[in-house]
Amino acid sequence: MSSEHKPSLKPYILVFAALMVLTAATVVVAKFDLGAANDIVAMVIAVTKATLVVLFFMHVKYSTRLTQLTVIGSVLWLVFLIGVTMMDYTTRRMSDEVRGAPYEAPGLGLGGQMGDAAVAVAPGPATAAARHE
Amino acid sequence: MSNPALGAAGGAAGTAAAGHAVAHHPDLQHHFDTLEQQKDSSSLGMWMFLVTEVLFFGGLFATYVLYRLRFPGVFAEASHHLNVPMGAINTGVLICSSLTMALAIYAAQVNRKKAIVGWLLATIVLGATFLVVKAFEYKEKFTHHLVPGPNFDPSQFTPDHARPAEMFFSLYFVMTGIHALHMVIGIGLLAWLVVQSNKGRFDSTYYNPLEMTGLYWHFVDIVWIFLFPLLYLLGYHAR
Amino acid sequence: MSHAAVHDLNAPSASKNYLNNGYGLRSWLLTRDHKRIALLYLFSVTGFFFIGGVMALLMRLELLTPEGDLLQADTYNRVFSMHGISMVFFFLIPSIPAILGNFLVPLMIGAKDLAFPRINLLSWYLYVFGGAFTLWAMIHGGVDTGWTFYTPLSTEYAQGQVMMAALGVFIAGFSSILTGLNFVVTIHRMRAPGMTWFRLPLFIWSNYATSLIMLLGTPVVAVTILMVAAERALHLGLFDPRLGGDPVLFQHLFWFYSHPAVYIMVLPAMGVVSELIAAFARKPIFGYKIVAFASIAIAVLGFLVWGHHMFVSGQSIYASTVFSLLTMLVAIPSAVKVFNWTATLYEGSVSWDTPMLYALGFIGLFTIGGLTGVMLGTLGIDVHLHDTYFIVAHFHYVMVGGTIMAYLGGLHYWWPKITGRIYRPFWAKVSAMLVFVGFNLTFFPQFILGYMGMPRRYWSYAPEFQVLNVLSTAGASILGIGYLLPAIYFAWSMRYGEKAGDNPWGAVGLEWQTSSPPPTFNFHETPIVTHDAYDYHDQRPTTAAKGEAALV
Amino acid sequence: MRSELQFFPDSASSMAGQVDALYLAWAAISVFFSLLIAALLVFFFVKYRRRHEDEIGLEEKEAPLLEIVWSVIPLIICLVMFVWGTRVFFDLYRPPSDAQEYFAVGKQWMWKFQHPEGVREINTLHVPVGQAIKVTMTSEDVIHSLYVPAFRTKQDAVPGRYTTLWFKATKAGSYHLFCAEYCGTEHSRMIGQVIAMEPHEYEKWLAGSPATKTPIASGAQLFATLACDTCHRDAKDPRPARAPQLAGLYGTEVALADGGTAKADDTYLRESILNPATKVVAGWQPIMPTFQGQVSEEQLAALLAYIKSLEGHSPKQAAADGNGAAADRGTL
Ligand code: HEA
Ligand code: HEA
Ligand code: HEC
Ligand code: CUA
Ligand SMILES: [Cu+2]
Repeated sequence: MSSEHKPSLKPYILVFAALMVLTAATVVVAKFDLGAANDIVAMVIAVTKATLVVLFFMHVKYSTRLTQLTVIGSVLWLVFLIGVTMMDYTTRRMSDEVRGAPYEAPGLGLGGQMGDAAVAVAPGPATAAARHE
Repeated sequence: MSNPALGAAGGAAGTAAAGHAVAHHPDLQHHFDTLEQQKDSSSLGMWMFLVTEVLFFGGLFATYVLYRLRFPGVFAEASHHLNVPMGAINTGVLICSSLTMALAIYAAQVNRKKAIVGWLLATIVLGATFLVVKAFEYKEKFTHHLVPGPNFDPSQFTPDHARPAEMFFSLYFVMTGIHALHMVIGIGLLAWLVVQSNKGRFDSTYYNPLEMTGLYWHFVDIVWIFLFPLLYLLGYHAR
Repeated sequence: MSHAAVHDLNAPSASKNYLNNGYGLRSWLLTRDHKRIALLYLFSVTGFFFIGGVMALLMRLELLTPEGDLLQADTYNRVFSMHGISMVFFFLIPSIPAILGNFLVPLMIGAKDLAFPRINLLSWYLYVFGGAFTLWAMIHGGVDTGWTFYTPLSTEYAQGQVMMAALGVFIAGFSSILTGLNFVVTIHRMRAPGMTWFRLPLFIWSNYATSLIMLLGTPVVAVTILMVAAERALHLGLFDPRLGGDPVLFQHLFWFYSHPAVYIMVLPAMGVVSELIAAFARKPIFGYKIVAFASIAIAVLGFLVWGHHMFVSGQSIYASTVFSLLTMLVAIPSAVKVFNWTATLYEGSVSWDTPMLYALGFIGLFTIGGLTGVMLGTLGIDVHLHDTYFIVAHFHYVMVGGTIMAYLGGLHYWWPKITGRIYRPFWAKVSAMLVFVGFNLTFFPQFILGYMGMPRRYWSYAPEFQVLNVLSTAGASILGIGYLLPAIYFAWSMRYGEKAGDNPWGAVGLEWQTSSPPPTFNFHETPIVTHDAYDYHDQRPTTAAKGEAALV
Repeated sequence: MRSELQFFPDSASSMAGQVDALYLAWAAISVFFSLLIAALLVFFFVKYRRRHEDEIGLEEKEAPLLEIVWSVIPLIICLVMFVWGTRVFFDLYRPPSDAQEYFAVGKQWMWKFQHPEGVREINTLHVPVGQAIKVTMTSEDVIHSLYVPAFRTKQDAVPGRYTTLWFKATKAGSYHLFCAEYCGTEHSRMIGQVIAMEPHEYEKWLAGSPATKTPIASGAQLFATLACDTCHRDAKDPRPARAPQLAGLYGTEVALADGGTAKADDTYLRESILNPATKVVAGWQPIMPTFQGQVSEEQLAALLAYIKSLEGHSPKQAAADGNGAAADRGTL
């Protein structure tokens, strides 16, 4: 555990500097329009920062295998949670095409305002089919 | 497995000799054999707690990811109403506080008891600064009618963006609110540590509570490291 | 397994133990002894079981006739919601882990206590607070969302005390997280010398797997409930279709926890059954390592199948396909366990004591419950069966026929250790039979009802469903008596039961090496482990262990 | 038709047989394994019962082969059943191309239906036998679930989006229609009937049922009452146009102000009415007010039907392609 490695100031200062630089970088990069790359860059920077904090400030670099496994495990489960949930949403359009369901703009326009409406009329039969990418 | 070992015992073993060497440390709890075992246990316990924290925030991030991908344009527009300088400053403040926290532990490791108190106080001040800035931001949102609910003013958005924008602000408040709550708890823990270290309880043989609180504090920092770009910097270039 | 505590084996039975070590209320309410905390849990959890049970009886009475005559529709809805909430969150999830697990985990691995005794006490208090909120909600009108809290019903339309009940569940969730945390750390860090991972009793393995699920899953449901509360109270819109939100997202987040939660409910039961089978066949569990790993496999795979509750929710059919496939895979480790238990009996020395009857009941009923679960995981069938009584039958088979059977078996098995006394075996066997018969009569007809198409959560129903519903209600009253009996004879035995001795069953395992009831720090001397679990050959029961036979 | 002592549901759709076969196969597998386990348990229980108090079981043997066998056999069974079940599932949810479109709205606590001919019903749905019918549904409040046991199919109706199911009734008769998703107080009263009729009887019923206005007619009326026609004037109107012509619009490629194009399909029309500023037609100012919150879902559908009718659109053309998602709406 951490007690086994000799404490030293240097890594803390270096990591701190790196974190500050990366924060500035993420703001600066966001100023430019890079399309989808904006998100990717922002996330790469955030993940890098988080990794630095975990490895050095939280001493995981010098910790037991069990601790390291714990960190990896929690990230993995986070991926399960988000990834598998998105597995549904990313394939909804394909699914609705097969089922002939109009793939509607989710949410908007439906719901509460349908108020006292009596019975709705089917949207045109072609709606769904007209929705491929 | 076939090894019917006394000494080869796994995990908790800790030979009797080792047990005695430090057995009388005042901070050793009765049900542990050694201080080492106690420290390993609390460290593992803290890590397990952080795992639950990761997934706790995970639920929020999952929600964010879905709606962000569903309404990228709206989220970009709505994020224009957040204050990037304040967010960026707060990010810096939190990183500084992470450094001071790490330095407090370092001070304990090298037996500089005075410095522990100083670094802890610095951490508290930085944490409080973060919360104050956050409070100003919240206030701004209130006055601008950006708080979801009946007082939300949709007219500030492109008409068809108003409702998903309300969703964005719902997420904004839930995510930053829960994060701020964690900060408050962290500051409470730090205050308790200040009292303890003022009594000189921590040194290089025993600084477990410092280390545990440090893990928690850094974790809260990490959450913010993600919240900042995800909430504030969307479509920053288009402002 | 060990030669622990030899000094104390013949000590006078009046010696200090955890029960007579202080009698005041404070000595209980502020205790940090895992065994006392286990008993605190036993009483509070049993309370919730009877509350849930009374709700069940009310429902069954209402369902005696097709018309709604006993209860109003609204009342019925609140009754089944509170039934589900108290049974799942306040009875079944804490039952085995927080009672038997709390009591046994340190004992079985040769530790003095759990790693964090104060946190252990805290988790009981959290449970009690959560329970108090839920009871408050129940008294002030109840909840009408079902135990699943689906949005937007729960966020906007439900009339009941959703906030309070949600808060209760939220708090109880932290109780469960802390218990899991305590177990994981204890199992990693507090094992006695020589207690290697593959010498651990299977009960420990399964509680370890359970704890992982508690740690990884519970926070997600906690935050989900928080979001529902925020939406309901503060009108934030996180699942609100009017703001572009998706109510089905709630279901994803809810089932991310609540499917693994069904394994929180059944894995500890499987652990109990492994102990029972080994002890009453006097034989190691067949394929020990495979059974141990199967627990872990269930815990991990169990996180990837939640979408099988959402096949007709409008979920993408491709996602449904993947979920269905993974559901099939997660059933395999359970199947392997069933076969291994059965094979353990082969060439065993099988005793017919009450705990063993419950263990057999578990295997049989869990098999039926599990197989019907796999049927539901099959896409083409679930479309028809979803939200019908087939589901109700499936989950009562696994939860009541499975977990409660194991829980009762475990209570009977460890009762002499917990209290130092033994119940009346005759009554125990009578109640085991009543439970088995009553259970099947209650829930088997529901499979047929389900395929016929009777939807669940219906307060009145079409007349052609009546015959089977009458059978079901009749079964429930037998079942109720079957559950009432143990409550009576266990209570009786605490005072009047015969002294059991330290090891009445002649079982190996560290918990049987110490005195009954155990002393406050469990062992007079840290045990040193030299044998594999269930090693009956090298550790023949020395004193004649008569089991219940001595008493009949 | 339904007797008091019946333990199997009516089978009245083209899919019922397939689902029943799958179910019965699983039931047989389950019975087999349950009996197998029970028999082994009882047999061992008796055969190896403890004969004297100090007896212990025979030493453990390892049998890796056995472990493999009893993992692989269930695995194979499961995989086979998975494939079979998934095929049935896709059949259950992939409507045939000749399916007639019905529309359903669930609300606390009733089902509202509309036939393609415009006839409306509440809690009862008349359908012709032998004709595939696709029901597109949504909900006005909470989640409901349309369930017809005799057809072995169900589908949740979710507020905020459309879902579908389809069936082809094979036997005339009246069948239960349930709401299967718990939806509040009167959930168990959100029930009704599907009445399957021979086609000629169905025609008769249709003719006799109180004719409601067709969607197109009510759309035309709305177009006037909502004052759409003040801007979207008839082509023959002498006054200068304030808004683009809508006749013949459907199915065409529209040039947008931001330089892009959009296919004028249902979603686009919908979008244009609810969120007109999202996609502005090239050459026009975004002066059209949003009708979000002012038109109900049904009115919207009627408007769409009317706009489409302005050129007698061909579904084939519309089906060609085109992505109607709004520019700032993501893919999900
Ligand atoms: C203790 C609780 C518990 C357990 C252990 C299980 C175990 C399983 N459950 Fe169950 N389930 C619930 C509790 C539980 N369930 C609850 C509460 C609900 C309803 C929630 C609600 O909506 O309110 C539910 C609902 C539910 C559904 C959703 C149905 C619907 O709403 O439409 C599905 C669908 O896949 C499912 C599947 C399974 C499967 C595949 C298993 C498997 O893990 C079972 C594995 C076991 C075996 C397979 C048996 C042993 C095997 C053999 C002896 C050998 C032969 C095996 C084969 C040939 C395969 N369950
Ligand atoms: C651990 C979980 C658990 C347990 C133990 C039980 C136990 C029982 N359940 Fe429960 N049940 C659920 C979990 C559980 N249930 C869940 C999660 C739901 C879904 C809820 C929802 O839809 O939201 C549900 C729903 C549910 C329904 C469906 C309601 C509906 O959809 O409309 C029914 C109907 O029969 C039912 C019946 C029973 C019965 C008869 C028992 C019996 O086993 C109870 C036996 C116990 C007693 C009877 C009490 C003890 C005895 C006495 C108090 C003495 C007096 C009695 C006599 C003298 C007879 N349950
Ligand atoms: C105040 C004037 C005005 C009113 C009232 C109005 N519109 Fe429009 N509409 C416009 C203008 C201008 C445009 C073109 C710019 C744009 O796309 O926003 C337009 C565009 C459209 C389009 C897209 C046409 C295309 O060529 O792509 C449709 C469809 C439409 N309107 C339908 C309606 C309906 C239905 C109503 C009534 C419910 C309505 N409009 C009421 C002004 C109006
Ligand atoms: Cu509508 Cu249940
Ligand atoms: Cu499940």
